[in-house]
Amino acid sequence: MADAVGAYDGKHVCQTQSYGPEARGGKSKAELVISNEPIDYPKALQVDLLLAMTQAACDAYFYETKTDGLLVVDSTYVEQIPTSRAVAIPFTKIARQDIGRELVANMVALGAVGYLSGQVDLKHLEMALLSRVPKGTENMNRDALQAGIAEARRIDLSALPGSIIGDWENEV
Amino acid sequence: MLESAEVIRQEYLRHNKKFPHVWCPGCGNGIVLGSLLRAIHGLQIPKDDIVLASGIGCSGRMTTYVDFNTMHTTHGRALTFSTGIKLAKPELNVITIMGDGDATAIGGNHFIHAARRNLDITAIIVNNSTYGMTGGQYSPTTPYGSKSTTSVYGHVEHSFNIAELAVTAGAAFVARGTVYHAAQLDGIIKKAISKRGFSVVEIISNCHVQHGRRNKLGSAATMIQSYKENAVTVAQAAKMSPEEMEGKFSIGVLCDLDKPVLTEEYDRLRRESQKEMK
Amino acid sequence: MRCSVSVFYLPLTLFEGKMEKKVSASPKASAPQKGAKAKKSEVPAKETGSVAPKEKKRILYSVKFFYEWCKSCGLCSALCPKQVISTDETGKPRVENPDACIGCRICEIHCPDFAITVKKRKDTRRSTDGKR
Amino acid sequence: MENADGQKRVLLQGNEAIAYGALAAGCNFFAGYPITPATEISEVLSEKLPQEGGTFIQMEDEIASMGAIVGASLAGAKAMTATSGPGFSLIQENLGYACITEAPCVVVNVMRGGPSTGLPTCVAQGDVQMARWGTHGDHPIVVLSVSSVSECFSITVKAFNIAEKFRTPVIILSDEVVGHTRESVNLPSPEELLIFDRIAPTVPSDWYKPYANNNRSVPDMASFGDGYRHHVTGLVHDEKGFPTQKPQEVKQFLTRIHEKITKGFSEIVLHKAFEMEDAEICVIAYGSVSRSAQRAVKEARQQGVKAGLIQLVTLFPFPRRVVDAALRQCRTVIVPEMNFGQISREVSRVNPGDARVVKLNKVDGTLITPEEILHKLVNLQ
Repeated sequence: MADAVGAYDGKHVCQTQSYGPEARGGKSKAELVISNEPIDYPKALQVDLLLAMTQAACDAYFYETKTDGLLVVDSTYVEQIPTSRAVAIPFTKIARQDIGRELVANMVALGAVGYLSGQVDLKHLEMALLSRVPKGTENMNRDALQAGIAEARRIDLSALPGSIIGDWENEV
Repeated sequence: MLESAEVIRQEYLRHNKKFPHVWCPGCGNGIVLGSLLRAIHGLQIPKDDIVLASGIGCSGRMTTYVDFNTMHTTHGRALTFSTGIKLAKPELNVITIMGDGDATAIGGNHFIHAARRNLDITAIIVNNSTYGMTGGQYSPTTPYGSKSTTSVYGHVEHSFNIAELAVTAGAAFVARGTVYHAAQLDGIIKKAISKRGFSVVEIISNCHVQHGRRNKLGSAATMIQSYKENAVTVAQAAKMSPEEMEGKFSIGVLCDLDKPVLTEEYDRLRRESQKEMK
Repeated sequence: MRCSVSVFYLPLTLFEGKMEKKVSASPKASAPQKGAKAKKSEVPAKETGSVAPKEKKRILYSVKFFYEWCKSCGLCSALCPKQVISTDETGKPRVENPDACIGCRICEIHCPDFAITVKKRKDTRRSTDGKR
Repeated sequence: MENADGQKRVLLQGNEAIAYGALAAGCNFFAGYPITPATEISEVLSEKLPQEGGTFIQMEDEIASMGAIVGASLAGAKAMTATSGPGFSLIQENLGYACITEAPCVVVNVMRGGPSTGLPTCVAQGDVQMARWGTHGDHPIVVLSVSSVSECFSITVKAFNIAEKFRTPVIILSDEVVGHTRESVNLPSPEELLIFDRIAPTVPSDWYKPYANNNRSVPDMASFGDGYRHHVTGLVHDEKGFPTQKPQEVKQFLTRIHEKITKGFSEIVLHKAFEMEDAEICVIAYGSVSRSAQRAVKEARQQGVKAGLIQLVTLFPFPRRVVDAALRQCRTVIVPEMNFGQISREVSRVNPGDARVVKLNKVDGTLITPEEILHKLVNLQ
């Protein structure tokens, strides 16, 4: 996604991620900052959109989201969703049932997040994705991405509460 | 034809260096250096194409005296520098001189990996069973029971067999010689330098000043002559039982294999990677 | 610094006129002899200057020491198969009986200090330099 | 992302950018040993170097890696290695050899928490003084730091140029955050880059003195195999490269290798100033912390604090003039670092006396945040 926005859309992006043992499973994280100006502090200060693929990740990083930030969870694994301003899509289940490989769950999620964030040109996202995946897996990854986008299109964001803390905050 | 010492003196020694050299009277290092220079002369390799790298220790001083591209590196690391030189300029003939402590103690890891890698380098290891320059401490080749300045009650560790270590580590050519068999050594070093692949020559040498004196092995001449008694050819050694080999060592070529050389392999890899890019 | 002829010890030839024939280059005799095996010379071992040699072509050798570099380690005299080289009281090598030299060059290749040169010598040639 | 030609906009990780910067600078030899968080540099170069006709080798350890690049450098290659703290410790031995033999090379240290195995995947800046004084002896060395992916590229090119021009090892201090950050960057085309190669001798080979002094104090450098047979040694040596212990020659040699860096000061010392024109309080930072600081300065300005930032790119030789000017201009200087004060010590050292040098240290393996610096800026203004 960073590639799509940074290289193809021409915006400034900055992505950091956690490394080490946790990157191989569990609550690993990747942060992406998108800006029209050069980015100073490379890490995300407050998160506009948090994608949590596991319960552990959701619990660990949920508190870094903005009050009006959006939480997207993989409902296959995340059972306790800490806010009503959340989008629950069973990415892993979709990947398993529609595409046939659980491995591409993150691609399904990428499609959904790409759509929901409104920050990326979806054509560019697909181009960037296809330039990075191993040869021979393009179709599978494209299908996964499109499945994610299609799933996300069904979500009506305006129906969600405006803030995770509560609408009263905006009235103050 | 063995080259006259006159040729060696005139063509290969650096005349602006202080001679006689730094080694003790009767030291085998001088004999090894002579053998090496005669071998190089015999092979007619231009001096500009030879890089002689050494580590630290008595043998490390060899590079100062000879008129090649020479390099006196850090202790035990001579092979790492040689690896860099050879990979950066494969057309150079890289010869590395090390002592036993240099090559198999502090540089042991580099040594086995250089053998495994099979880069076209010649490693000459002057094995005098001790750390001569620092004053006669025990080295990885000090025999069990020997006295040294750090094993005054007798050495309780066991020693390496350098040549066999090199064979096991995968060197393409391994040979052992002694400073007594100097004429034969010329031929061995010639073979080693000509060999494509990692070649090791272990040379049993005398340190009568540090190792010999503490272990009552006699003068330089006595020690060198003892190699005549204790050395058996590789062929003879193959027929001897371990008991018979007690106190003896084999000399000659221990292994001579043809295996792919790293520089050539890497060339192939380069071509393939470039093809893939297109 | 360079090895100049003047610093070489030219071995004193103890006899003269006995060896009429000039030595011609003989590849066989000058070929390197391996280490300890260099014993097959026809020259009698303890040839001294006073004894007339046989009527055979003989190659004579000179053993020169470059004393500036010599450290008197004693290897040359110890390893010489023909006892050509002896040492003086200070340990310095000198040639005792030059005609016994068979040109095996064991001393030369075992000299750690590159201080010995063994060369063929013409019998008529004599040193005028008594000292070293 | 592969095509780095023209002003191509690409998404790169800091480590990848260092690898591409090295390639752009003409690096044709890399030896390394895997270590987090520097491994990506090796990975990229193992793929790219053979394509460019260069050589990549993974050695048995970092000691060997450093030895190999010095060897390659002496044989004429532009050589680099990359590592992190524990490997940096091992490198020191042959780094000293590179210093004394004046072998141009670049060493990248992607800093992680220490000492010892420490915090393999967490950020720190604990190796700053080690980069300067890690190898024994009083040696000159150049240490540069990077704070962003685009700097990773440009400073690596610069590092190679300094190494080649001054015949010195150059250390690039990156850190885990910079190394693992992916950013969109504009890579310059090869034509835009200024590249410097070592100067080879032109005199007849008999006349060549490998360590002779000249007006630059940087001797011409012949590579092995070029017909200039010479001796290279880790012992202190004379002009001809042979070991010496004569006090006069020892002094001459050590003085010259220090002088060459001093003479190149204007080229070697780099910094960036941000909002410094009218600053009354400033932050002196380097590496990833300088980006937190930049954010903090922006926010402080919004709150009416006349804050500024000096980002040190060259850490050693220490940019005394720049820091001195900042200390004279501002009454208070904040030095945020992810250590217990390795650069603030240098800042205090050059303090003419009347400025207040305030340390802001964080050693928990996390990046200093803009708020933490902002808090100091607001409180101390």
